[in-house]
Amino acid sequence: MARLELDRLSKRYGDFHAARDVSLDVAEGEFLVLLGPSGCGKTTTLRMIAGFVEPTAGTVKIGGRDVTTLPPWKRNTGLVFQNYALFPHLTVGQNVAFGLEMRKVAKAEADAKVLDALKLVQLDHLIDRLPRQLSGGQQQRVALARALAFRPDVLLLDEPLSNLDAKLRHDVRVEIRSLQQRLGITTVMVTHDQEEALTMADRLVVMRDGAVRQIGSQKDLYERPADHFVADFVGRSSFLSGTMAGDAEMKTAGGLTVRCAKSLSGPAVMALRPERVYVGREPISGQDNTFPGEVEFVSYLGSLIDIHVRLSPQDRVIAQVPNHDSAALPAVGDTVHVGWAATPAVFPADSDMRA
Amino acid sequence: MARLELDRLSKRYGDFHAARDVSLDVAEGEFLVLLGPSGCGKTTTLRMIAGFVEPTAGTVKIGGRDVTTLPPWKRNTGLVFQNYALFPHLTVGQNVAFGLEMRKVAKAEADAKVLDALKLVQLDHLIDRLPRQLSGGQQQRVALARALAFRPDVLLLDEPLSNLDAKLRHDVRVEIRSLQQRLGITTVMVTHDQEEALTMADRLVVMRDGAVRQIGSQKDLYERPADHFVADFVGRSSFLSGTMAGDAEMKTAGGLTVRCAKSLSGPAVMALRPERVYVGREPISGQDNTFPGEVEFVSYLGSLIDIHVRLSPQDRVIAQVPNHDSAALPAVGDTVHVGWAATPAVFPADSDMRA
Amino acid sequence: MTGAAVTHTGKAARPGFRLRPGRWALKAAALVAFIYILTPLIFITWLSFYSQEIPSYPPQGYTLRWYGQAIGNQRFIDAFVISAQVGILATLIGLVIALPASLGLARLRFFGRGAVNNLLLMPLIVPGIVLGFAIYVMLVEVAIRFEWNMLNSFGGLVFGHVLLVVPWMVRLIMASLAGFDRTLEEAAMNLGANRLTTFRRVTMPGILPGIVAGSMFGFVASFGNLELSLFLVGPGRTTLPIAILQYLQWKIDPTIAAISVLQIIIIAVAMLITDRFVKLSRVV
Amino acid sequence: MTGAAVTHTGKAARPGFRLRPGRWALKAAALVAFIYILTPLIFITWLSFYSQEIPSYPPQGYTLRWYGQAIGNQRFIDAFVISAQVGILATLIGLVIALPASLGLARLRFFGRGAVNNLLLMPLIVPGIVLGFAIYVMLVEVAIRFEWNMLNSFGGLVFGHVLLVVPWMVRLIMASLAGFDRTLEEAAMNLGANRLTTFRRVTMPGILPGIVAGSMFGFVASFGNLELSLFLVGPGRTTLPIAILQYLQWKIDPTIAAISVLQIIIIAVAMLITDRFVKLSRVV
Repeated sequence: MARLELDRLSKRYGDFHAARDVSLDVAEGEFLVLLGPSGCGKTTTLRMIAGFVEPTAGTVKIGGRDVTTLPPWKRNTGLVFQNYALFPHLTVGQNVAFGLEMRKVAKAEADAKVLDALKLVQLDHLIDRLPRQLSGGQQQRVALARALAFRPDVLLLDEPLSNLDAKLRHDVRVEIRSLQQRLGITTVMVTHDQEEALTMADRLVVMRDGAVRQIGSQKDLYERPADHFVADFVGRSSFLSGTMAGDAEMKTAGGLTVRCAKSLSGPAVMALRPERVYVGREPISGQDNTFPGEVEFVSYLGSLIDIHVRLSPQDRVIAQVPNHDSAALPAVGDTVHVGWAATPAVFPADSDMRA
Repeated sequence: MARLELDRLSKRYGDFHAARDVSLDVAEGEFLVLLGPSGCGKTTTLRMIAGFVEPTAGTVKIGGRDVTTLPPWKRNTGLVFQNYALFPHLTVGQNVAFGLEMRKVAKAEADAKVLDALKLVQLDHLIDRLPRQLSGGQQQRVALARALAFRPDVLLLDEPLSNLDAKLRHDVRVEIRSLQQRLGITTVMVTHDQEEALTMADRLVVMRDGAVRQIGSQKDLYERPADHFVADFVGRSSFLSGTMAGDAEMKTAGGLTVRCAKSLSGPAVMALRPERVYVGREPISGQDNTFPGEVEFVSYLGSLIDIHVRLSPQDRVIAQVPNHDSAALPAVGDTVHVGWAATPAVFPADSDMRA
Repeated sequence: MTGAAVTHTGKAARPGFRLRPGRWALKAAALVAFIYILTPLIFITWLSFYSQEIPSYPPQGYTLRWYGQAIGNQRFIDAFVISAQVGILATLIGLVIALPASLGLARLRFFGRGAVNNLLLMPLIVPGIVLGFAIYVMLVEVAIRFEWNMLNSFGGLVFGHVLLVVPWMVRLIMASLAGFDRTLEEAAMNLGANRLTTFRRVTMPGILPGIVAGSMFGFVASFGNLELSLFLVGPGRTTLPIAILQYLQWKIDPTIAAISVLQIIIIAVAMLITDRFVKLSRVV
Repeated sequence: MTGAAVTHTGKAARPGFRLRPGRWALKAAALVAFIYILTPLIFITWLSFYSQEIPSYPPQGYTLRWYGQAIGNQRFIDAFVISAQVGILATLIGLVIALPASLGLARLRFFGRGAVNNLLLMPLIVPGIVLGFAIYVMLVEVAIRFEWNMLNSFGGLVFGHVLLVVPWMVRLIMASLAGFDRTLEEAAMNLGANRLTTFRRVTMPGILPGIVAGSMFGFVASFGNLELSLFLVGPGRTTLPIAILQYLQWKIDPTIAAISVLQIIIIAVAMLITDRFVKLSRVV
């Protein structure tokens, strides 16, 4: 329950920058998620906060106190590991008591706190079991109880759901989030799963190649992605690539002239969210761009249907329509019209990205 | 390129039924997906087709020939393993040639076929590499080439994408699917990932506890799930549980009377697809059911927004709205109205399922 | 939950069907190896109950007399005590050296690590007589140079035996360390345990199997060693294997068979007890 | 791709910071163990170059004479040849027994599997003198009973040494099998290879490290063995360790040091060569 500040935190291994100038300010009680593909530096950053990795430069402050040079055991952070890391030779109760014992909390008080922590995760009835006697989901909750029992200043979650199966993952997400809100504990979670990040976070940090690409709310990232990478990584997009032709106009690789809501110059990429692309039998009125195209592929995704429309040999967009009962869907090979509004989601082409 | 028929295929280990009476008829060139949670019997079924597990009862026919008692090496199936299982001491080329060599194909002809197979997966330039020198995605494609090089009658895929990262998985899905269509090869894939199953399959088989629960197209499973389990496992649903009250009416646990399109008796569960639940400020007209409720949680999922509405202390439904630009979303605590059409998706409550 | 059960059952059945001829051949081979090793032990056990003094066939009757003679023989008792003392001391000293050395070898990267690792294997494979002579020479040189005579002393004997114990321990502790999940240590540190507490409370319990098995094997290797001891025992300080050898030079009767059987039983019991705590087949 | 690189780098740095005092202590311990084992070997090497015949200090000069004597001594040459022959034969026979036995033990579940497994460890830990005597007794009984005298014959010697070789092989082959991914075998069978072809083309290459290391250790264990051979050698058929022991009973001069150094070098070279193919530290 403390503010967490990272100031230009960096970690280099030889020539390799695992983290570069990561600056974050996590408010008391905030749930911050570090999101990115593997190798983006999110785990290194978390490990620098916990004290397992020594930063090459920069500082870590917890509750205003500079802990950059403190060893892990003097930092009072509660870390939930990806593999839970429960002590196999100790019972559930002894696992949860470990942090209290290290803090020399009196036996009676510790016992009460252990029970409280286990009640939080509804596992107090399993207090005398050994970890191997528990299911994966139960182990995960014991790990959470253990990290919370000694009231850490900051809760750190390292891909805590990645070892759970899909259905359970959905439930545990909601559980962790509501527990975090109830306790009002400052939390940093690391994940590569954007859906997990979007559902749980107060605020998200998208990282790549060790650096922060964008910080913001779900809405910020989705509606106003900072660059090509974020537009691709958060949410689904189809991309048109081309060259800026004039004021707020892009000429696509296939020769279409597309209006957008931002002026740039040079090679550019436009990101289109599939639900903002409308499909119809006639040219779409009321949209800044409307083009005819041929339906190439229709993908039935349950509640959603994706319609892939080819506008030119080089240009393809995906339109998403909700799967309503009587929707008369176009078939593969049909000619349809698609339309979308001029968008500010136009970025200089990122050479590292697939178009 | 042959028809595959399973007739009442069963496998028992002592008291445990790994597969019970699995009957399937896979047409030539069809892409069938076995879908289910871990332990549902899908892998056992695949292994019985490949010949690694001896059925307790039932028969396997490939191209009309009964292969039930043949060892794996006489079945002419091409299996792609979850961990790829490339021979680490052989080069990519030697791996792909293995099946041809076993069939005593002449060297020159085999070389040509190896090259063809590697070209199919666009890896002919890596023919002399060792597997450990390849990335995960490349290994996966070599495994596919190896399984295809000797023209198997049936291609078997055992969770072939589960070791790839998310972005790559999307691309490989499309690749495998189009390759399968181009070659017209009869294919059975096992997966627990419903999105994967929905995008790739011609037809899907949902399994649970060793038994087939439903066979059908994407649309069949999504729009006409056979039972509570399928409705829960395929696509997202929110469930109302209660008791059938009369003709096509259910009384929910929270006391609401809900109209449905099927008559049952006793305890029942109604599955509501979130995109078929409409939300508004006023009672929803034109729907068979409309109730007021309080917004409990709004979850921003990028292109979609989930609105969790509590109708009574025991009843909660989720409505999904597309994330359109100017949508004025209700806030947590608002009173809204939700409505939905009478649905045939009402099932006897399944005691194994969470409601 | 059901999921786990299924997968396991599925895996247990892996070898598949129609493999039965192969399976029987493999079982037969395991049986041959078993019999090969068991037969000499059965013969020596049989002999230890023969009533006649000169081993011959058929036995003229059976007796427990030789066990009485073996247990009652003061030379054997003294030798047994010496062997046990040397073994225990060597094991304790070996543990003090091997535990940190294993940690260092398993966890740190440093120049020459591979060389150290392979060198630690050497006492397992350098002929005992060579090793014994090498230690003898060293003690002679030390005695001449520093006038510190460890030769034929109890200390010299223990010193030599530590050399036998350390490689076993290092191997088995390193095997345990390889299977130990290091995030457990990070978890302990995150919960407030410093490095020492972490080692005591988390690492030690985790590698205890390797420590127990290493100590057991080290002790047994020391207890049964003949070659090293040949060079290092002093007058009136004989280890059990040497006492047996000396007895055999004088006469061959079932007493030696009896004392051999007793040793085999003691070692087998030690193995069984160890096996209760540590699956030997997994750790050795 | 970058991902993998990052993770690895991250893991290499695991031990974290501020752990330096602990690291040095561990390195020091590894160094102590290293020196402990190395010192006797250094002393014996030093002695082998002394020019004087009686080991004393300081050396009066250095010479290669003793190496010439060691290599030129017909008794040592004969004994070396015998030891090598016995070792190679025992290793080959051991392989025939140990390879299928390991497969059976690693892969099949049968009654008494744990017992067989532990029994196969016994020759590693039963005192050599006990084992030697047991084999001796057995051969005596067989000779009396069946009038088939293996005692003091080359065959008897090899028979005994197989017992030393098998446990090493079984251990090391089983360790290799444990790390072998069995889906590779399924892949081969799926591609059309029958059981035998699968074994030859896929399983064998996969467990080759264990087979090589097991053969190496088995051979070395046989080559250096004294206790078993003591009971089994016949007239004019002496193994190298026994020849050394006999020489030492007669006189102690640097010849034995020289021959010891030669043996150590041969074994070290064998280890290095094996280590090129198989990381010994991983498999032993």
